[in-house]
Parts: sequence; structure tokens; C-alpha cells
Amino acid sequence: MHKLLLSMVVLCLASLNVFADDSAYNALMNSMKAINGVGLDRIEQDEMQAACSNPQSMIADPEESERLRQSAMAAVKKPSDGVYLGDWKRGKEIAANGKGLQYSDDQNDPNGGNCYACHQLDPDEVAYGTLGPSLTNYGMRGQSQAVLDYTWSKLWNATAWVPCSHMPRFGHNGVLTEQQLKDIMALLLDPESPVNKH
Amino acid sequence: MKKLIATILVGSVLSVGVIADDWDDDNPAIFFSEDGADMWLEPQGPNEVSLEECDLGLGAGVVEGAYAQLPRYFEDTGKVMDLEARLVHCMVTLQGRDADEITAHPYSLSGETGTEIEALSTWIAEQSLDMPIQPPQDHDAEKAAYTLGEKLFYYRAGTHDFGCSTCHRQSNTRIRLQELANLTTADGAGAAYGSYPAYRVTQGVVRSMGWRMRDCARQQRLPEMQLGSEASVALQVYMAVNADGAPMTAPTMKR
Amino acid sequence: MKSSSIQTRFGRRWFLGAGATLLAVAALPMRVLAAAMRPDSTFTATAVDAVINDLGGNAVDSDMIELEVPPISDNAANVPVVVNSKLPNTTKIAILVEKNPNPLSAIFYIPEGTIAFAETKLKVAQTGLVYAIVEADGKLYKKSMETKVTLGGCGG
Amino acid sequence: MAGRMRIRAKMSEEGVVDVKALMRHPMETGQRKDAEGNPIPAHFITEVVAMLGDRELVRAHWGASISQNPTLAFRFTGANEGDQIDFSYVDNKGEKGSGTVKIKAG
Repeated sequence: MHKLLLSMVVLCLASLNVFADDSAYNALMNSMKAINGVGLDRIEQDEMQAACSNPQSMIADPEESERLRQSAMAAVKKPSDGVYLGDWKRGKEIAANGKGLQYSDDQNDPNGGNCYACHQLDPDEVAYGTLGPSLTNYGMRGQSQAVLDYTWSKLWNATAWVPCSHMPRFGHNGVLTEQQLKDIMALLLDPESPVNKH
Repeated sequence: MKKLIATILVGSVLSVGVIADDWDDDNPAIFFSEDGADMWLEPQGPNEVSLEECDLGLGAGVVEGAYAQLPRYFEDTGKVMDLEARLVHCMVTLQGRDADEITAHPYSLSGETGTEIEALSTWIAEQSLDMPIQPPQDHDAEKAAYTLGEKLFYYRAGTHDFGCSTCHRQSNTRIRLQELANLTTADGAGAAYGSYPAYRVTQGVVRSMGWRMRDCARQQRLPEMQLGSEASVALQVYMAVNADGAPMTAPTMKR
Repeated sequence: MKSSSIQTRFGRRWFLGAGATLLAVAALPMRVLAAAMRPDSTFTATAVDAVINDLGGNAVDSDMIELEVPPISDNAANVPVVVNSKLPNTTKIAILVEKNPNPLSAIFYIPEGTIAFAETKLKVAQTGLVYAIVEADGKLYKKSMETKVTLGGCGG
Repeated sequence: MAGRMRIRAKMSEEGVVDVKALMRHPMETGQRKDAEGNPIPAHFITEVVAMLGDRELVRAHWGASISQNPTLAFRFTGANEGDQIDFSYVDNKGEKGSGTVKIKAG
């Protein structure tokens, strides 16, 4: 009982985190100007962002962490037509494209996934980042429903698997469309994709 | 008229390159630095005075070493200011110029070859070359700026959930082919903070640390970070204090 | 006098630079003006073969040409290129970039007493070959190297 | 903005003079756009000449694909410490730039 009470208090404090100290939010609101479709609303944090912004970059309480992970998983939208794989050639373009949703970008252009910023994919592309693991030969996992579901949900919202993951929530935040996500799926899983040809 | 002739003489000597045989690298920042040195001395604004009486923190007119001890708290404004905010302050108070006019277009846009803020920053930073980065942490406002800077560093927001920490709290990682500085360490923060202003070969101009803050925010999918703003200055304090006495290397040349 | 525009100030500097230049140019001997004219149409040619043709045609591969080009260019606006010709009596060094809209970047004319060496920096539009074409004893020689153009930085 | 140069010239013990010049020039290709989306007109150096007295050391013809704020390096023999090298360049708009340097022992 004692333990439960305590964890409830901690939970409350954690969820109130953003209100308890809004100095960073206030400073950004005072320091930024809306421009070319990028408004000050971008500064507002959702629950996940607020929970993942303390200087350890992780929430302290494992229970809160698990709650957020589960709620992220529950909100994953599977492909409406049940088809998970698109065209790896289009996926290749999306993976290489680093633009989208910056105020310097043309809002009429499609957003990129910028996968190469952090991951190795096609080994012929030498300019890859190392913030995330290499995904070369990702397709070795096959195309079972479990692999399709895992990969899709990871792309949709990586925090459904790893609390406070640094990977953008491409589906959850609408960075990529359903079709674009399918194309990235194909880039990762299609045996003909250059990611899997080596 | 006499003044004008003197300016022309000084200008032409600098531009012909008679003194131009003493440089060691390919860094075009030298041109920006020369411009900055001229601009510091050039009478401007309704008051027709130069910036020579501007106090960058070490006393009126002291430029040598000033950059390495910024950002810092200034009594006259009651604020912690970075170099760019301080320059704007001096342009307004000494020269009588309009702050909005200066801050409306502080950094070169595509096809432009330099702005006043870029040139002045280059020259002023160069006057701190090899000096330890040591912004004061004495005043409460300076300590508060560091604390705020740390919170901002970890603040995640926007469509991509990015914070500064997304890329800059680990060592030995790259984005594409670029090495990322770990800004939580003295080595990483020192190397990164001390290297700006930097001539960016991809852009053909020198970029200041204020621009760097603006551009990081852009890439984080956030709105436009304003020159000398509370958040921009606090993030610079966070980096400069973390640098912990590492030497200034600016102006450098970067991708 | 109010002069808040930076462009004006850079303009002033340019003006002064140009003024000083007039003196320098006036002092140069006539020989300069009589030298090789820039082959403008070769600079606007759109294919490597056309450029080589214009330069004299039929360039032979030569290992006597040292060509330094970075194999990976993550800054395609600033690719350093060094050419060092060991061919006796080298009089001309041209640098071409295969995939640029206009492949010819530069021609260096090497008089006697000057070493057949040239170094500059180039914009390279996309992955492809960089050529050094050398004229020595009236004949053309070539050497090429690939540079892979990659994206850098945060991507946008 | 155009017109300025930085030059260094260092002579080795063997008498080879190593010359490097840095020029301030936008080297616009004519294919870029400004912040408003308007094309930026081509503006690039077309010729660079270095002279030692009346001796031509090197002449270069350039296209727009030479980098912004360009560099040119070359080497020659047959000069003395203290000799002066005169650089000049002209661009496609007819604007000129120049610089001089005295050879130093390196």
C-alpha cells in the first residue's frame, strides 16, 4: 500500500513535469519566431517529449516508462489495406532525402525519411551516419507477420519498443505517409532491395 | 572629407594585398575578418560614431580576449548577452541605429557574400585566438543561463522529437559522414564552440555561433531562433562553460 | 552619412580594390595582353569528348600525370584537385569534370621555368570522373580518377 | 566583394617557389537561386595571370565550376628571395582584381 501510494505520487510528479518547470518552454517561446509554416506550436511538447527531456534524457520511473511504451504501441496504425510492402526503389529515394518540415523546405515537396543520417542501409552509399545501428541485410529476417509487424511499428513509433528512442516517430507524427512507410518497408525487407543484395 | 580620404587610403592598402603574404591556409575567413576590422572602426548610424567604445565585457573598446569570455552578464542591460546581442546593443546605444533593422537580416542568405554581424564576429573572435574559453559563472544570471541552457539542450520537441541531445550527447558518432561533437564533454564542447565563427565551404560565407544556433533549430524542425535571444544565449553559455578552458580556434574552415 | 547596408560596404571595398587594380593592370607589360585567348566555346561544351576534341583531340592515357582527387567528396562545392605532370615539355594542363554541365573547369598554361603543377578547388555536380588533360610536346595525354559525391551533414 | 586576394610565395632551399593565391569571388555558376527564388546571374573569374616582372609565370582560364573564393597554387624556379609576384584576374563581368607578394624563404 505504501509502495503504491509512493509510486502514484511519483507518477503524478512525472506527468506534471512539463508544468513543474516550464523555463525551457518559456525561453523558446520568447526566443523563436514562426516562419514559413513552422509555428510556435512546434515548441509545445507532447507527453513522450516532455518525459524524455530531462538531462538524463530518460524518465526516471520504469512504470511511467512502460506506460508510455504501451500507449505508443496501442496507437500504432497498421496499413489500412493489410499490405506492408511497397516499392523499394521509391523507398531508396525517401531514405536518402533529408528534407521536410523545416522552414527552409518547400511545403509542397514530399518529406524525406533521412534514414542515412543515422543508419547504414545500401552498403554502396558510403555517406551514412552511426547514431543508429546498421540496417544492411535487414531483410535476412524474412517477411513473417512478426517481422512485418515489428518493422512497421518501429517505423511508425520507435518509442513503442524503446522508451525515449531518438528515432523520429515517422507514422505517429505524420512525417511519412502510409505509402512512404510501405516503400521504406520494401527497402528494408525486399530481397531485391540493394540493402539485401550483398 | 579628410576622414573620407583617410578611410579610402586605409581601405586601399588593405585591399591591394601588399601586406597579404602572411597567411598559412586556404581559409577565406580572412576576408571577413579584414572587413570586420574595418567595420569596427567605421563611423555609422545617426550618431556617426564607430564601435570603438563598445564594451564587450572587458571594458570599453577592449576586443582582445573578449570573445573567449562571452556570453556574460552585463550590468548596463541586466542581461546575459552573447557577442551578437552585445554588438546590436552597441550599434543601438552608441551609433543610434535601429535594432530591428539590424536583426532583420543578420546572416547571409543564398547568393550573399557576408553581413556586418558575420564580418564583425569573425574579426572579434579572431582576437581571442588560442585563448581559453572561460565565460564567467559568477553572477546569478550567468549560473541561471547555464541551467537553462542545459534544460534546452535536452528539450525535445517538434515533428521529429529532436533536441540538441539527440545528436550531441554521445562521442564517436556521425551524422552522414560528419563527426558529431559530444557537447556534454569539455573536449567536444571546446572543439565545437571554439571553432565558430567558421567559414563554411558549402555556403561560401563565415557563419557565427548565433547562426549555428538558428540553423540547429531549423534542422530540429523548430521555428526561427532569434539572434541574441534568451534560448540562443543560454545554449551558448552551456557549451562555453562545458568547454572548460579549451582554446579558441576560430575562425576555422568547415564543410 | 547612414550606411547600414552591408552590401554597400562590401561594394565600397570592391570599388577600392578595383581602383587599386587599375594601377596594377596599367603597370603590366603588353605581353600579357597578347597571350592565349580563353577558348570560350570549349568552356561551354557539354561533353568531355567535345572538350578534348577542342583541345586537340585524341588524348592518350599516361601514368606520367599525377592526379590527386579525393575518392569521396562530401562537399561537392569544394573538391581539391592537384595535377603534377612529369611529361617533359608540358605546356598546358586542363581539368575536366565528367558530369558537370560544362565539363571544362580550367586550363593552366605553363611557360618555361614554371613546374607543370597546378592546384585548385572545384565544384563537382555528381559522382563521376575528374580528368587531367596535359599537352606536352604538342601531344595530348590524359589521366582520370573517380570522385564519389555524397550528401553530408543533417541532410537538408 | 570581388577584387581582393591573399597570396603567399615561399622559396625552398632548392630554389622552387611555391605560390598559393586565395581570391575573394562569388564564382556564381548562373544555376543557383537566391532566397526569393530568382536566378542568380553567372559571375565567375575567367582568367588569372601571375607575373614576375615581365615574365609570365602562369596563366589560367577558368569556368564557373571553380569553387567560390577560389584558390590557385603553382610552382616555378628561377627567382630570388624578395622578388615580387603580381597577380591579376578578370571575371565575366569585366571586373578585375589583383594582388602582389614578395617571395620569402620558406
